[in-house]
Amino acid sequence: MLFFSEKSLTAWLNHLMLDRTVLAPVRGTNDLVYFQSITNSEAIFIKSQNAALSPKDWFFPRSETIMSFITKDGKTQIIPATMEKDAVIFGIRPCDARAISLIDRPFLAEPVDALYQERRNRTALVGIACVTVCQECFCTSMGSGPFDPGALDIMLTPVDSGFAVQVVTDKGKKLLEKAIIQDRELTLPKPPEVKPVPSAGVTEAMRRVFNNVYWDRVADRCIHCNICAFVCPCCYCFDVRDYKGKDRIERVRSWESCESALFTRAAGGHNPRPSKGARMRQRFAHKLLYFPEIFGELKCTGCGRCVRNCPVNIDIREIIHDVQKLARE
Amino acid sequence: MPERNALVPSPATVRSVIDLTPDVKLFNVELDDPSERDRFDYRPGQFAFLSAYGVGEAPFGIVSLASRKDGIEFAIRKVGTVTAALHDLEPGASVGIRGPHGNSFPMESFKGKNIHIIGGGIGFAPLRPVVWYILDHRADYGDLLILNAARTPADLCFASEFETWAASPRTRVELTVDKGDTGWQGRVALAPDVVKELRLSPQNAIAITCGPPIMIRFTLVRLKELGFADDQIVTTLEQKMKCGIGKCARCNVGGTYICQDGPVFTLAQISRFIEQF
Amino acid sequence: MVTAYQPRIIGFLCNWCSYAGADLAGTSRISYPGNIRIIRVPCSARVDPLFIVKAFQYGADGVLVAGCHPGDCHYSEGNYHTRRRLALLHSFLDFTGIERERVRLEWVSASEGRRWSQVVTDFTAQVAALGPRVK
Amino acid sequence: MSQPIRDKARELLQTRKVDCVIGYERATDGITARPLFVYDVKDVDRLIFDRTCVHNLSRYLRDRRDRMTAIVAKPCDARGINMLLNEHQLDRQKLFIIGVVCHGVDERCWGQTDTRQQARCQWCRQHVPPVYDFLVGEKPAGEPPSAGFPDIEEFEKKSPAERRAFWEEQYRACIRCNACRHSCPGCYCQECFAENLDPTWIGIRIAPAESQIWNLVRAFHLSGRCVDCGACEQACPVNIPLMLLNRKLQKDGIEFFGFEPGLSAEAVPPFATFRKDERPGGEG
Repeated sequence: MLFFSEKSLTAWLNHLMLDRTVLAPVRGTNDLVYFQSITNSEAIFIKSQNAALSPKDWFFPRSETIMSFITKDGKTQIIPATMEKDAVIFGIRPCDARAISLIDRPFLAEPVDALYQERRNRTALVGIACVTVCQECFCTSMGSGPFDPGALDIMLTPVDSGFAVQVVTDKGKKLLEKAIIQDRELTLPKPPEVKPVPSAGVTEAMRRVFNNVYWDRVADRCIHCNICAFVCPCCYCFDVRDYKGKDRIERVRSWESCESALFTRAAGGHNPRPSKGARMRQRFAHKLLYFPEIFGELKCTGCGRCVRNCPVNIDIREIIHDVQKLARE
Repeated sequence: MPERNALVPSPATVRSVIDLTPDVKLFNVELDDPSERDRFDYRPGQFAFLSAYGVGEAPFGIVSLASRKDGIEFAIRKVGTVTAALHDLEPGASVGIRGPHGNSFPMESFKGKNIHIIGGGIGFAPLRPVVWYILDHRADYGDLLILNAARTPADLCFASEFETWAASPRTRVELTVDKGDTGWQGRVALAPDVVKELRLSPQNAIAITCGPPIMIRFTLVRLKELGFADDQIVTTLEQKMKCGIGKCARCNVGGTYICQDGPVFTLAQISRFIEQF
Repeated sequence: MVTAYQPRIIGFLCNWCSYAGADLAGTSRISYPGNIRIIRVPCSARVDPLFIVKAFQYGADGVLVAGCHPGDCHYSEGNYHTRRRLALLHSFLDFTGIERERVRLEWVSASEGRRWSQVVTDFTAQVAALGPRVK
Repeated sequence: MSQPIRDKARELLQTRKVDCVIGYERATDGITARPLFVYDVKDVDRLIFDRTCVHNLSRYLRDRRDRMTAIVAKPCDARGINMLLNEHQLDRQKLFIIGVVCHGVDERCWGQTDTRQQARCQWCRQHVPPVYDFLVGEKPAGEPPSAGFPDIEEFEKKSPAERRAFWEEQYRACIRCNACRHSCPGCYCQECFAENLDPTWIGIRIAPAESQIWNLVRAFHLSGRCVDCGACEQACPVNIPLMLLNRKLQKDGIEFFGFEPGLSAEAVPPFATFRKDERPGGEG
């Protein structure tokens, strides 16, 4: 089995940094762990639980210029944004990697979002298995798991004084060319226990309880802030608007949330989804009903961020339980 | 060089701007790159995004017909920031076009049928290419009834074309307004009531209706009273959109994306939506 | 030679007193630094703190708000409200690192052309001394 | 303290005095609390009150202005109600306030038992709700000490450069989810300046410059209105110390105008009035 000593891993990362952007979990503002571009592997902080925000931000930034308009003598030139150098995301967890593979479904469907596609093609995912999990994790019920290499290029599993290396894709293989890896006997840790949720058949259950007053009752306490969508590793709703700069106009895309009252409010004021209950339902229906209908998979990876961060404890695990229960009644 | 980004518009130039009503302007736009002009093939009912550089872009139904090869036309009502910016444009101004997007009216399957076109206010705009298409292929279709409704006579879109339309064989043009003015001899009635009054026959017919939600709602009621089946009634839906290509996850009604599965739907399809619209 | 740093200053002037005062300064050929860009408002009370924060975002180094002397407000009490609001804003912006010296509230009447030029000269010097806000 | 709240709630619902009681229940982590809307007597036993009940429930009242509603109100929530009454946002006649005596609440850390008391609570002097119809808990004896702001005084000692650096880091952290706004009883504008399109005060771009406008103006719009409940700070997913901004404005509000929000239902907000002879902060 392939083994990476901490020392040779560091050497490898430093080597990658020469010509690539390397993102890794770093202790940042207010002691939260974020994925940040690093220039020195000392900064890496992987001994904690998963990062406060997933590296979704790299492929689908919270805010990005997707194109610029430059007007010269009456005619306007359109310059699409592109990516500078190749990138590696180090220390991504299986659930967050899976989340990105879920965003692929709409963004890489024809007609493709070329900017996203370029970032995807030119970025490698080096994941780290979760040897411990939080009480709000439920990845195993969402098609992933603490040791799931599925959406990764390389999977590292912590063992004594280093990592067990699992090469998942050719991209990962190429990335390791310059790495010093030994082949040795290793005993892998046991995957941690993850509390399951009854996700099986939840899509059909959602269909049944779609018009249930339940959604209004849950929405009672919802303060329709956008935290759940903004911390979600697989929410991808966005807004687009133009910015006038000095010499150019930039078209900017930013995250948006379906929980916001303005999300569907059209110019002129008509809003087809005016109630909190309807918006609450939209969020969960998109994850558990619409997305599965279109792409055949639940749009959730069980990372637990929304559970942890919701100020009023709107808990998707509880909602899945309730929906299943209501559907049976 | 990466693949063309589906969110990037093509540079285009405004050829003409005509006032249709006090708050609706007709824009004729042409793509700057000749090769793009051929690529930009569209069918009645499809829409495209227009960019007012510096303000943003918004989706609009295309009201012209590709086969007439006379530029791409949009009828735009001033309601928000983007439409306001577009209304300020003059011929020669550069804009961006992205599209065409969405499905279209199944003109093929309408062949041989009698067509009733019922449009209200700006809602008539997406129906204009349908009228044009039928006039250009007149022999393929049965009787054509065009009912154009508006708040006031001044708000009737495409008034200048009514005569031409009425002049073509087996074609009737009916106008109605909610509120007349001096000089208006025509009908003063709400569209749904006119539908009832005209006793539109469902016999081998298709009813295509588009307009403000309230008008649609009651028109549908009248049509059903007259015996139209759900799959004989066709309409277009509108929802706030940002991408038009099924990515921004904003325009869905239930699991249906207006931008890709729509905007054209039969009432039969709409009644199967899980979410109320 | 080195050209001295020229601060960018935004002035919100009440239409009835201060704007007339600045006008008088002009017509009486009283000169004052050209760093200030004047925005005329119906009353100093019209100046939403948001305007001031926005001015700083757009790169202003200082913001001057000028209105009628207390008691002289065209709308009888607008400037009393301005006074309360600006007092709080001053201290608040300072707290977030936008030095209080960058914002000033002054009373300038229609007849005080000379005073106006002094206020601007003085404030411009004060802001210049702080240097650019965004370093 | 939970039992008397449950008994009162049951009585209010049974006698049809109200059709909903807004209180707290245990969250799904079994540790923290979450808001609960009780419509049915069978649910009243879910109601709880303890140091984990951090939300400001007065935030929900405007949604139910026209219906008889009972609310569990610790001093912060009661101050929120007064603030909303001052601004004519609520109808007192439609409210039944179950006041609870409070000796401080804890930081809301989901799933964690080892939490400390919220910083603001150690300087709080409002242990008894300033308004209530029914009180739960023992009134503490003796006069409460006057409000102190050592945290603010400490921060004011920093140099302007340090203060700017501190806040700029916070602006970078902000993801503009607006949870601070939505958790606040004071943020009830029909259309927030942040959503105004014409003129666009804040673009959709999630960037430091935009976040600075948001965080500064949000806080300033709450000057003379913020009731020091900490709901915004508890909600913030990136732990921005919003109470530093809010409490600075409270401190100055007391200093300049002698005004503390939410202490009385009849108070006039400081920006709705003035004294001709005053020189707030030496201004004018």
